[in-house]
Amino acid sequence: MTATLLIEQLLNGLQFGTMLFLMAAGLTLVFGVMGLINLAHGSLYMVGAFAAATAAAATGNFLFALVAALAAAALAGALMEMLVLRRLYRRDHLDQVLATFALILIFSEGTRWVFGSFPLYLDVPKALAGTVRIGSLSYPAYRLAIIVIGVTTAIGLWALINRTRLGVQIRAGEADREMIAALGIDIARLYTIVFALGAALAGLAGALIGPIQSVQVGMGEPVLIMAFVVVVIGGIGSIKGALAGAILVGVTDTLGRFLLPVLLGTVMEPSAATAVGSALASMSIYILMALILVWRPTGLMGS
Amino acid sequence: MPDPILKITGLEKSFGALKATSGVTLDLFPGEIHALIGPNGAGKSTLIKQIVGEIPQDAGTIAFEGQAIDHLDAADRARIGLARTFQVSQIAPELSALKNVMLAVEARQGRVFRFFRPVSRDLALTDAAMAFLYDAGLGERATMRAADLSHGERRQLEFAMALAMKPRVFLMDEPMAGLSPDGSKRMTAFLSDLRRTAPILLVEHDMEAVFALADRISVLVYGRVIATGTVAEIRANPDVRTAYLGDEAA
Amino acid sequence: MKTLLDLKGVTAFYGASQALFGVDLDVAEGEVVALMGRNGMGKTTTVRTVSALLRPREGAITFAGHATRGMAIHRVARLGIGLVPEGRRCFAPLSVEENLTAAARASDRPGGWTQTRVEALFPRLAERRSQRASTLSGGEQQMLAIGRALMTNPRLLVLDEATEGLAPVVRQEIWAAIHQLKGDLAILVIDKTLKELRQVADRCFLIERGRTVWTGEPAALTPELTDRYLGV
Amino acid sequence: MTRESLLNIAVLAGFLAVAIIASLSGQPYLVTLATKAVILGLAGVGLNLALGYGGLVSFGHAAFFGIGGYAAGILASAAQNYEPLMTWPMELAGTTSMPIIWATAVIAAGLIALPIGALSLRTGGVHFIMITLAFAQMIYYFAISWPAYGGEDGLSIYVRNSLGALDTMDPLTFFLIAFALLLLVLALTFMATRARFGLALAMARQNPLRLTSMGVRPFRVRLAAFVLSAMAVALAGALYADLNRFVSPSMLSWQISGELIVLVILGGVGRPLGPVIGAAIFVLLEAWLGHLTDYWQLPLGLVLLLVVLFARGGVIGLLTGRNANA
Amino acid sequence: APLKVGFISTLSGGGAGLGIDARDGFLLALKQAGDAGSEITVITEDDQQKPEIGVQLADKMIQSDKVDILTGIIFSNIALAVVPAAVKQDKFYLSVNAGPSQLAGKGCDPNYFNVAYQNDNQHEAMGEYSNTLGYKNAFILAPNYPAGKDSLNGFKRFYKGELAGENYVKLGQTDFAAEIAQIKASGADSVFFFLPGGMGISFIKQFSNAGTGLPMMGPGFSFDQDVLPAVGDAALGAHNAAQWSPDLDNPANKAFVEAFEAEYKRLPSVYASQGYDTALLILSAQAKADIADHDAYHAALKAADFPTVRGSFRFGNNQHPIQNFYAREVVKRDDGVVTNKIVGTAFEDHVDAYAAECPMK
Ligand SMILES: Nc1ncnc2c1ncn2[C@@H]1O[C@H](COP(=O)(O)OP(=O)(O)OP(=O)(O)O)[C@@H](O)[C@H]1O
Ligand SMILES: Nc1ncnc2c1ncn2[C@@H]1O[C@H](COP(=O)(O)OP(=O)(O)OP(=O)(O)O)[C@@H](O)[C@H]1O
Ligand SMILES: CC(C)C[C@H](N)C(=O)O
Ligand SMILES: [Mg+2]
Ligand SMILES: [Mg+2]
Repeated sequence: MTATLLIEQLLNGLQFGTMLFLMAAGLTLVFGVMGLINLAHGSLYMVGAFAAATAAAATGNFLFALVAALAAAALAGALMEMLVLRRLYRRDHLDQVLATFALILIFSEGTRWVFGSFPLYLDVPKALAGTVRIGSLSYPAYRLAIIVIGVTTAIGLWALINRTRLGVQIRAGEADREMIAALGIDIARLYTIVFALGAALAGLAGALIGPIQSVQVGMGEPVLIMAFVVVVIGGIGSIKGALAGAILVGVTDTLGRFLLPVLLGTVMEPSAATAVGSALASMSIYILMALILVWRPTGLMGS
Repeated sequence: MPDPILKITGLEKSFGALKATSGVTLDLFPGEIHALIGPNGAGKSTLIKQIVGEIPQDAGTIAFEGQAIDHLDAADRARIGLARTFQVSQIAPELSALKNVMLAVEARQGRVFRFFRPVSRDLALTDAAMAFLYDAGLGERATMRAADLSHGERRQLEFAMALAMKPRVFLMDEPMAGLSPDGSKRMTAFLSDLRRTAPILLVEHDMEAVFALADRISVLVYGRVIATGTVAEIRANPDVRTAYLGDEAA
Repeated sequence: MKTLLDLKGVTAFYGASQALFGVDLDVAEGEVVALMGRNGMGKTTTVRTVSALLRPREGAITFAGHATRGMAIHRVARLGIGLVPEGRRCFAPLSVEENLTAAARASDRPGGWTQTRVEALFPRLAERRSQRASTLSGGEQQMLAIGRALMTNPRLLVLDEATEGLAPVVRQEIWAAIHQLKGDLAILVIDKTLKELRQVADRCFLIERGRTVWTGEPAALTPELTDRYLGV
Repeated sequence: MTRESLLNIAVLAGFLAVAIIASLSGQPYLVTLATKAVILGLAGVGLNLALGYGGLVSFGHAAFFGIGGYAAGILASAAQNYEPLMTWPMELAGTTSMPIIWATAVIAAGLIALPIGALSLRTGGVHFIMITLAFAQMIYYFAISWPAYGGEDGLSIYVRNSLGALDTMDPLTFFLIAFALLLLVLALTFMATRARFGLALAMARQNPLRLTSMGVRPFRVRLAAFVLSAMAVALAGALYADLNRFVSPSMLSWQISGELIVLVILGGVGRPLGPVIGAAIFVLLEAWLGHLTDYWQLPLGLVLLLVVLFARGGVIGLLTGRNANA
Repeated sequence: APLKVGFISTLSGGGAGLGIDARDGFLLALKQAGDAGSEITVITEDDQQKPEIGVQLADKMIQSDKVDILTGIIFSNIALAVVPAAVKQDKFYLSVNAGPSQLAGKGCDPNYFNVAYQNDNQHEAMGEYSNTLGYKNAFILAPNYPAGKDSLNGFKRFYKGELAGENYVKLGQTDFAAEIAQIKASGADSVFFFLPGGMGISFIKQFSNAGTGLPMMGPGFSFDQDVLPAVGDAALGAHNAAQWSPDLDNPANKAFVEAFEAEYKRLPSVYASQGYDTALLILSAQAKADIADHDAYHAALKAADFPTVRGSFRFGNNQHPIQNFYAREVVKRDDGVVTNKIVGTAFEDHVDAYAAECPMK
């Protein structure tokens, strides 16, 4: 194993992490700030990816595809909030679970109805195709771009929530919705905005991931689970925590897949090591989450 | 003089730079009401939380009937006989007032892991709970969901639960708060008798009640006990007047 | 004086159980009105209907000339009602400063409330500026709740048990503050200390079992009345 | 008698009637569907103890469902292949006897739920949801990659396990076995939630701080609820394995945890028969809509959505109003 | 005589594309058969890619719908749950796709026919053909589940070069950056992977983005018509092996591909061809025998007397196909459609590795 390989794997972990962050950021906003468990967040990710693929097919322009993804996901999110979720804030979390589960079914089958059962095509934009040389390492430019976008979004979002009056009002609304309304703030509109923002982030993640993964129905749920893991590791409602959690999960998952078989190879025969190692790697992020929660029951930056 | 039932020595607790309690030494004798007064944020509730084991102290020791109880957790301390009322009512909102109190009775008996007999048919439980509700002035509201009680009624429920624990010591955090004038009057009369059942450490801002009830008063300011004495002594203490009482000393 | 708030024959329910059976209440501009009654008689419920937190079943509520029935909570608040609710309800995870910022609304009249002015009224809040509201002492939270309501620059301040749990000196400060505010804005106050209420109120309303049973100036509050309706 | 208890009796009687009539009129598949609903309902009743009464939203109960299933699968396949289950430290043979399998499933799940519960209960709320998911996922991936019991391919039982002289392959007989177990577990949970334990559990859910101050550790009460709930779910898992004569890791997947939660909410959280009604509706919709269109999950989603929006307290809530169990 | 066929397949969720193709191919053949086809009633149900649901549907079809023949299952884990019980109840099961080794060897059964392949075959064929391509140091990759392990074992059975590395990934994984970095660092001269559906799409896109320039190869599943439209040019030049290809030169196939495109507006996949052949097999048996006569019907099926789109087809002793496997290359047609083209033959009349363990003659 060389240092270059290790660095490359760390970059891979970082990229995977920032991608997860975009998903987790929307979730943690909606989840921590609005107190809403949104299982259908993965559907918004799917909506973003499908919108991007459709727009790219029609125009051949990736930037346009990104805009389409953001718009479609934000719109879907706003509609979801206004038509369904708005009625559920005062209810038990469990009602939200059932409603958003129903929304997953509706979005998935709806998408399949419109786009068919076969995956769609979305390619890396020309400008970001190919690799970039960093020292002795050549790394896909597109993955680097995802890292940059992810980190920038993280900073912007953190500032929005912690440094603006809008952010303060949103958090106040989470603490006591009725009270913030009694102070004259239109919490309903505020929540629609927040939800659409979270949805747009999920859509962005879907669009960004489209060129390197499969754009297909059901693509959202595995990522959703990972994003929940991230949110919980990071501490609910904390943007900083989501970023830290995302990178931790990304790096653990990537290094686990890479290092565990190697490490086990030193104590058992190679083919068994590969099998056991990869089994352990599949479990690694869950083990990580369990350890963190046992150690800090509210996550890294939770209160 | 008898031995104190509760004896607190040199208790310290800091939140970051803030000293919430600082070298607090205090005791409570059988049969007495010892009032603890002091400005808002002086550390009274924090002190109670430390006594019941909800937050661990940084230093100092708490002794109950001569035994240090520092190693016991909150549930253990409740079981040996420390009952507390909360400054903000702590109730099970979806249960009826009666069931809230029944649970306190059940917990006192230490029989929680019983899976078969329905509680509603357990007359020993319901009757006892009912009696405590009447003591607290809430008998008529027994079957109402606790969530539907008014603020003052919840305070009464809070109090009924403490009674139901039949503790050796009461630690009461502002029991008068939220009660209407007539409620306060009744509560004052009730507490006055209650001290014979078990002594009371009473945190209260209602001076009328404190002056009527307290055998001794300690004054906590910025986490320190600045004075302990009889009602008359405290009323006359100029430091206490400026720090706390203002013109209510009169 | 011009009437600011007016309730006529208001009834209200919690689910199936009726809490108000016909409350009449009015507050004029700049006036201090005390709402009195025993525990569970419907004082808080009345105030909740004023703030639209609870929809009245029957009756009319007007504020500053607007009928508020059916209006959204935040719209009613923006008409100029600043609520200090029972139990304080500070935004627990937010700092003191953030609690104030969240509520801030520019005044349409000169000399509006700002964070500086609130901190001048309650210096303790300045000391605790960046502390989370959940860790404030009870009294500190109460000050914060009042400060927060003032930050909305209301025309009517509604104080539901605002001195509960406060040390006597602070309580005196708050009463002093109410005296100071008097005239500047109208105040509807619920409290258990009759002595103070009598000094500050222009008029009193007694309610029992969800009905207004008596209205008048504090001086007219005879011992028979207080004994009958307040138990003292 | 309250409306809810009338409804409960009607539902149980309805189940029995449907199964018997279907069986008499030569529609064995309907009996199978009813059996499936009963088994999922049983799992839901188990989950409801933690989720509804204890407020412990476990997103990992598939682990116990699957453990129950694998207990049945492993014991039965060992017996059918005449291979010992283990040879060390002592030789243990498999079995096809249902009672032994049930006991094994229940005990195994209880033993595994104990550490999982103890660790998970250090957290609360959403963290609890996720940490239970984490443990279930670990078990899931373990089952997929562990070759001994078929991995992802699963394990076939071929012939249903036996209960005395009964012909368990007969759909109605098997239905009745499952139904009897459902009644038993229902009765037990009903009693437990009304007994002292239930009161303490309600307080642990609604106000743990108060419970502590009364001298009872919420942790123990919750842990007991979690473990009992896992045991009931494992029993359902063992039956489910027998229903399908097959177990695989998909029984351990998070989708199953999710579906169990959905059943409970659909029927009515914290209502004794909520999960049973939820399971019946879910199974019916699945079977019926699946016929109508390839895109059957779309109408299913819409139905579920309408239920949440317009039926507070699930379907039972819709039919009987607010929970009277104050 | 009328016949009832139960078609249980994955028709919803992420894996739906495969099931839908198999079903569409199957129904197309029946439609083309006219009257003979209308004699056959097909009941389709969605197994949601869950084995338990598959079992329940099989129960339903046998008990309530009283079907004579079951077919349609795509995934091996579902087949393993359904098939043994179904054949024990004397129903024929004809596999349109899944071909787990358990059912080819000791677990073979007279009532079970596989019309597609044995699971290892495509991997074996690619292993064989990789020698022709001259690869000496391949990196091989599959999901960590039984079919994945069979895949790599099948490949290694015929591949003669060295292994630069062997890696199992998580089932359902979609980010392969870690594996790709390892492949780059391993000094491999080629990469073989079995990653069906979305996993394959993700891998191919990421691998081509990484700019290693290494040649890709795999079983037909990794490069079929469910995958290729979604990866675009990224897969061009990749080699893969299958028993069928859209450009396979025989009249039956030409007609099939044309009709399929006309009917469904897309190119058929290997799953569609398998579904089509399965229907043809049933039609051929219908022409010769009545389902009421189980033995005669069995003989008619076993004869496999139908115009397969694969050119040649017969059943071995374990009732799995003995057929050719072709090496295919991913190419772009003139009209821009990315598809497979046959570039060689990996095996002729290949018999699977488990046939010998099957006691049937
Ligand atoms: N967890 C905490 N973190 C930081 N500061 C805290 C915490 N808990 C309490 N404090 C601070 O400690 C001080 C003492 O609080 P405490 O609640 O004991 O006051 P108190 O005497 O009960 O006041 P009151 O009469 O208003 O209820 C207060 O200034 C409060 O802000
Ligand atoms: N959420 C609720 N649901 C049902 N009933 C309620 C609810 N809140 C209050 N009530 C009932 O309405 C009546 C009036 O309550 P309200 O809170 O207005 O009284 P209050 O005069 O403010 O009393 P207090 O001095 O105790 O605060 C009481 O009988 C109470 O039990
Ligand atoms: C589509 C194929 C990859 C299916 C494979 N034969 C399986 O068993 O899962
Ligand atoms: Mg206090
Ligand atoms: Mg009130």
